[in-house]
Amino acid sequence: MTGFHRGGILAPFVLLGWIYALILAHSPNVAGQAGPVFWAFVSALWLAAAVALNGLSNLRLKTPGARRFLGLCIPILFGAFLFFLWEVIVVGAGVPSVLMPAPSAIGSRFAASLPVLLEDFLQTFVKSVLSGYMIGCLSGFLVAIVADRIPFLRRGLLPLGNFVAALPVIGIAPIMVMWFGFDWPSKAAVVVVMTFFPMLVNTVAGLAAAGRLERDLMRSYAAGYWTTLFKLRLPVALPFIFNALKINSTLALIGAIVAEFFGTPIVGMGFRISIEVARMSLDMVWAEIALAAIAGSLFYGLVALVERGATFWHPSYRT
Amino acid sequence: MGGSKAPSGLAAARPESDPATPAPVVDIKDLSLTYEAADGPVYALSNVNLQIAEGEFVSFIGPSGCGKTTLLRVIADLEQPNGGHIHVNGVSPSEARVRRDYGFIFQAPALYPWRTIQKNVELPLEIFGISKGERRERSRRQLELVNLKGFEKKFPWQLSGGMQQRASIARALSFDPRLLLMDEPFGALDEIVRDHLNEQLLKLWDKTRKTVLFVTHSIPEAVFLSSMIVVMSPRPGRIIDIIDASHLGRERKLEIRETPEFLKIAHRVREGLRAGHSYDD
Amino acid sequence: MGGSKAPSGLAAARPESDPATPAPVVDIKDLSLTYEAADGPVYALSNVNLQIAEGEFVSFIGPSGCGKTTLLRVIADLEQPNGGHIHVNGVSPSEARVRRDYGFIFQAPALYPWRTIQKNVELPLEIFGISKGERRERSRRQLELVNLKGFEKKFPWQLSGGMQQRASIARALSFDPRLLLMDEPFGALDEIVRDHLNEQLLKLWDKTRKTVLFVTHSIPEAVFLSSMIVVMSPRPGRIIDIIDASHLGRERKLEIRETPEFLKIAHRVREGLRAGHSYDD
Amino acid sequence: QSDKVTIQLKWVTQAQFAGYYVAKDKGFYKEAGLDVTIKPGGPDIAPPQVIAGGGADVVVDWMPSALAAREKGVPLVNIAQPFKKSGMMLTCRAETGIKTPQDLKGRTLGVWFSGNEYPFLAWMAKLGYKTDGSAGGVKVLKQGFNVDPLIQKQADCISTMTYNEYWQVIDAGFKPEQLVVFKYEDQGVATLEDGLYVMQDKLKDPAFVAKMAKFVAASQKGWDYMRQNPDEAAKIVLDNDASGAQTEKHQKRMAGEIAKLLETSGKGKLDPADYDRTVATLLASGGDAPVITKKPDGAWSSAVTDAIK
Amino acid sequence: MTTEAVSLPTRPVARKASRLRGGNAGPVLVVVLAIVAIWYAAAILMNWRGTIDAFSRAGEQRSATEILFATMEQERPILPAPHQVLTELKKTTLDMPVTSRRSLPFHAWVTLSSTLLGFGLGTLLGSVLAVLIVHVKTLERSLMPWIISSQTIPILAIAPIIIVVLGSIGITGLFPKAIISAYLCFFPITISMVKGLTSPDPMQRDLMRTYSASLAQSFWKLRLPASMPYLFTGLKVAIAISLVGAIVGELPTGAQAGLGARLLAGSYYGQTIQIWAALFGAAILASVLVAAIGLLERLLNKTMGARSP
Ligand SMILES: Nc1ncnc2c1ncn2[C@@H]1O[C@H](COP(=O)(O)OP(=O)(O)OP(=O)(O)O)[C@@H](O)[C@H]1O
Ligand SMILES: Nc1ncnc2c1ncn2[C@@H]1O[C@H](COP(=O)(O)OP(=O)(O)OP(=O)(O)O)[C@@H](O)[C@H]1O
Ligand SMILES: Cc1ncc(C[n+]2csc(CCO)c2C)c(N)n1
Ligand SMILES: [Mg+2]
Ligand SMILES: [Mg+2]
Repeated sequence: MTGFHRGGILAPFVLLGWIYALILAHSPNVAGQAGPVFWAFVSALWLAAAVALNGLSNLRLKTPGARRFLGLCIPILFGAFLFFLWEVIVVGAGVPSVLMPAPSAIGSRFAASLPVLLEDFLQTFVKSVLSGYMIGCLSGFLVAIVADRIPFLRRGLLPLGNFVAALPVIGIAPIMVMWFGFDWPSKAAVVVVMTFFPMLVNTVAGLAAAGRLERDLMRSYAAGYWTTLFKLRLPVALPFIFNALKINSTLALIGAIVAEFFGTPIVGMGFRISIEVARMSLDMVWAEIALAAIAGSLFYGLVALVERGATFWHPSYRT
Repeated sequence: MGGSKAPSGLAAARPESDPATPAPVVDIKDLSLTYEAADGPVYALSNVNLQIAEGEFVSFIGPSGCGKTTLLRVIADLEQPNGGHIHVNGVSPSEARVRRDYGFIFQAPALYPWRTIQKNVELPLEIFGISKGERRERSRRQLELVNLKGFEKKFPWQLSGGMQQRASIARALSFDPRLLLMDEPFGALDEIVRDHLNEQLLKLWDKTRKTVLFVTHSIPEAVFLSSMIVVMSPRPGRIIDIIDASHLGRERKLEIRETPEFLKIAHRVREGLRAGHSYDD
Repeated sequence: MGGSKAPSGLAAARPESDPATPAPVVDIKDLSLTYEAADGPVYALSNVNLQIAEGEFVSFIGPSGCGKTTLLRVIADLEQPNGGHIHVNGVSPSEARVRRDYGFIFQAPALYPWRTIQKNVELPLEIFGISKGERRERSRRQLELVNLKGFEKKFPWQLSGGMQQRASIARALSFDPRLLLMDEPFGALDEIVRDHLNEQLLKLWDKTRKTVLFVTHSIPEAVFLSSMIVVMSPRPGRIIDIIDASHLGRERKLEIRETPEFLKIAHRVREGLRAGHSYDD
Repeated sequence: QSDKVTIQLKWVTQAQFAGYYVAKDKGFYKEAGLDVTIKPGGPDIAPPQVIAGGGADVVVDWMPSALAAREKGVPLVNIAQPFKKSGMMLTCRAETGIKTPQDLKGRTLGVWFSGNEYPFLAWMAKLGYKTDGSAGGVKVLKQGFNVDPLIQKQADCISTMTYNEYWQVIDAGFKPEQLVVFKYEDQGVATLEDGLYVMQDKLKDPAFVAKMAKFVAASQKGWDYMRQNPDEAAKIVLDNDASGAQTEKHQKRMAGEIAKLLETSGKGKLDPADYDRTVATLLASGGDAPVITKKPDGAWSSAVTDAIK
Repeated sequence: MTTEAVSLPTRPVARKASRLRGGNAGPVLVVVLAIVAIWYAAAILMNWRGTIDAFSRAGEQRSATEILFATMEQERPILPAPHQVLTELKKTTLDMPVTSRRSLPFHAWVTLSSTLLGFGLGTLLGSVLAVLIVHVKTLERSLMPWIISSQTIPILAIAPIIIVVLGSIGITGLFPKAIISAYLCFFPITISMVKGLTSPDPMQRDLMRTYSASLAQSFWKLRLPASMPYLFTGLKVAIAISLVGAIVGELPTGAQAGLGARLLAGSYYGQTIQIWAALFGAAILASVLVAAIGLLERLLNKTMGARSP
């Protein structure tokens, strides 16, 4: 049987099984006291889902549209499966909500708190993360270029660049609040410090990646430093630089949120998380976390998309 | 190394240069180069002496690994010799390089994978600041010459080995350098294309009076193209024979390959090559 | 694509295969391959039909970009055809590849830069699980054959272009495959080495009765080595002539290159090649 | 053979928790047949979470946070209340001209969140000031752990504890007359601070109640000892501080101030009047996300303190 | 014109000049001096107002030069002067036994041990994920988006939950901190290695195909060696982040020891200089760790025959 058949036939059954298990888990005589039969059923569903997913992803579709659709479906199905497990375990085993709320509770809380979430998103993501990310990545990049351009500085600057590497958020966040105030600039500053190093290291490695013959070609044209940089070394460095941009896209978000634990006006994702933890409103905490995950993934996805366009020539995109 | 830094005036004032003939384009004296490797040095060039006058077509032929590429790289200032003197167009190789005196065709195509074929050919033109319209025109012409019309928008990895090599030839010809350093440019081409390009190259050489330094493994090709043939032998790389072939004339038809004159020179080259080999195995 | 999945028994049962002769090593029917590119498809192979019997030495010759490499890659299961049938040793190319039926010498050396030359030559032996002592011995022998003794501990970038190519030949010979696919293996070698290796290759072929598929641009080389010569023409890549040269015998001396028999075949190849070109420019 | 007890503190090791450290150090727990593990807290530790996750038998928490947890499904019950009075206050620079609570209008105030904001919100609700940044209200900052915002004039007033942050402001060079303080105790919005809480269902087990009775009694002995020997208590705390960041001077002063807040009638009993006032304050704190929406039921129990012999 | 000289060159090889660059001490010193100069200037500028305020609170009138010097001696500066940090560093390292809780090396060691364990775990997890993603199609499509999401979860928010959950199943001490550190640092390794493992060019991969090499063989003999430049940049970033993770992980365990505890305590008690000293401790640690990986990279490069540029 081909992958498609296995995936295609199993998938609807698996979905039905999920729905049934969810209804079961929430029914009053199972919730919080589910027995071994219930867990056996869930395990069976797990196996079936794994087989179905595997079948689907080994599928070779003809049209690019269908392939793209499948590429979207698989992570969504996989995610749905994770959420299903989470819900069934939390509800079925009666895990206290202060430790781990059920996805359904998080979802309803998310839907009910949209205005607050939007406000927090604007404060944390749009103001702190984006500005900090841009400044941090740019400065890491520029320092790498300066160090590369001026050998004397390379030897003086790079060891000190490593120094900045591990300035921990917890240490710099209070200092940044002291320097830049309570509002978003201090969070952006923390993000700058956090994103600087990955960009520095990756750019330096990328600039060293061009091959000898390729450099010799530039030399034979008596191309200057900047010409060689723009026409050869930066293109070769791009895969490295994009790695840094990707790593930083998630790091920036963590940095900004954590920095808000150390003093902020009363808005922001980190602020909300810290106060809702104390109120034991874990559903709201997870709603914010979900927001962070969505925003971060989209951000990452955007960077990855640009990467694909800019480094299409790299072997990793040429299968 | 010190010698190569001598002021450019010195070259013209050297006693052995006849004031009637122009200063040589390439002037090499006692050149040696050793590659340092972890397991001991490799003597790539040893006491090489060579003078190439303007407008000559010089072929280098010799066993694999004898130092042909290395010699071309020294002339192009891509490698620093350990000893001896070298002048290119009367100045040090590095000055010549900075003046953009030459074009280099490497043994491997060295195309940039993020550029289309056309953009690869236009690369030197971009660097030399030539206008966009002119670049288009020149790359079009060169790609046509090497028979790559229709492949302008392809990326290097979408071309066959021979096509990539032709693209790299087009790239070097595009900016019309006075001195051409060509390292086995036609190695991956079939006989027909090769003959065609040989003729084109000869025409170009005759018309523009360029100086060409040409590495090849094909004896007929060397004899057909050259006004002078340099035979080398390996480890340490030395010149063992320099054959004058200028009496074959500047305008040659493919047919001269059957003439006794031609065959005589070819024979001498083959003998030299064989001698170089006896040294090796 | 579906056909290539047919059980291996089918190949022997095909009506057109004469029960007296053994099943062909390579059996290609109506093969086509199109590369999809952003700016439209490239028809690399079109309706190729070819049967190669065990123990044959087949040379492929054709203009640059006509699909020689592509054809070898299809046989090696490195490229999936769009249409037609192909069997290698009676099974699909992918089965043959998994069985390690062949050795492939690529057009470029493809040495791993982090391995020394010796380690590069030993790579397939490592993968096939051959003991260390035996690996040493075999790599030593092969490196000696291609005249790279003394360079075992060097890294690829410390070798000249021709030396790298020789290392890649040693690598493919080291594990003694029944079927050899060689894509312009001698392109970067000088005449003397080339003649030497040609003789060695012929000896090896005669002794071991390997089947060899050999891409070359040199007509004399093709005629000298082959029992059969396939002439191709480009875009779309087709076979335009198949020339039998088995009557030159299996044991050949370099001298046969002067015989009229030899020159006749060479002439026919050249004509085919020229015809392929007329199509192109 | 001694009973194991794990207690989770609300904050880092400091004289605020001297009673427990003294009781352990002086062997009061051992005498009572207990083997006590003290887990220090910190800004990122929510004691209700720890106890719900089974990480402790008993926790020190402030009542607003405990009641919030109770409403969210962690049935915490107050079994003893060693702290009678609240030590929280708002400290302002005198130069800002703030003299009375009415002067706070339009000012920038540093507030501790994480469950400690409710008395403040109740107070502001009482004064009729909005806290969401709208006109005619006060501007609220989420204050970090230290007093820098006051010193660097980023805020007009900040939250302080009588026993801790206030003295840091003094150490920074302010004279008491350069400061204006508003004690929550005086503003009638005080809520109960450091109390001991356990999970409700555990109280059904008489053995557990007996164990807790021994624990509370021994802890009270520790508190009594500390009240009489604040300096020695401070030293004991210092010995237990793994971070090595506390200073003796500061801890001694803290011990002295803590002593003023303690319940002195004995046994650490909760006064129901204090409890009622706390609940009333929390219900009055209002806003769109009130900490508790209804009067809690069964949130404290005298079972343990009653069982102390 | 022909020459037949066969003598081998006897001249010394003149390509060693580039090796003389050996010591980085000079350039580092110059850059450090420049930074120190800028730092002093910044310290004076930033502390100026605070110093004036401090004097005026004390009721003293001072001349500009006195203020100038006082800016570099503040107890709670906005930016401490370099010598203040150095003095504090010296005090907490040299003037104190390493076993003391006030010794910075003691805390650095605590952090280092969880950093290294976390880095080890993270590298393992990161590599395993990368290998799976590169080899198993299902995982590439389904896992990657969730790995990314996992990295957007603010660690400080879930760290306490991790600690509590691990604590409730009896895992305490080094391990929970290392888990948090690993959680943060595996991501750069995964990203870098996925790129590195897919970086061999098609012909190098085809060679393996012609040998019908197993996945494991292609991995060990081609993909892994080819991924080295990417892997090492990933490792450098990861070890720095793993240090940050270890420090973050120290907070929810009550910040008992380690550089995180120093930072927190310093910030909690407003000991700015102590924060800076701890920050420097962390940064020095990071530099050493990154440099160690750089050294490893260079050693490996040598055996892998990379040419010096
Ligand atoms: N970078 C290097 N490091 C060390 N040795 C080198 C290096 N480059 C070349 N060599 C050695 O120098 C010698 C001459 O090499 P070169 O490339 O000049 O040969 P060639 O004549 O061009 O050969 P081919 O015809 O094979 O290209 C060879 O023995 C080679 O091993
Ligand atoms: N990956 C690819 N993508 C798109 N087109 C390709 C690709 N590889 C090869 N081609 C095209 O297929 C045709 C045949 O290429 P192939 O490499 O087989 O030629 P060849 O006969 O080996 O030429 P040469 O003698 O120059 O090596 C060429 O026109 C080339 O442009
Ligand atoms: C993040 C955070 N900030 C402040 C407090 C308030 N607080 C509660 S107990 C205590 C110790 C007294 O010095 C302090 C300051 C908190 N709980 N959490
Ligand atoms: Mg060469
Ligand atoms: Mg080819």
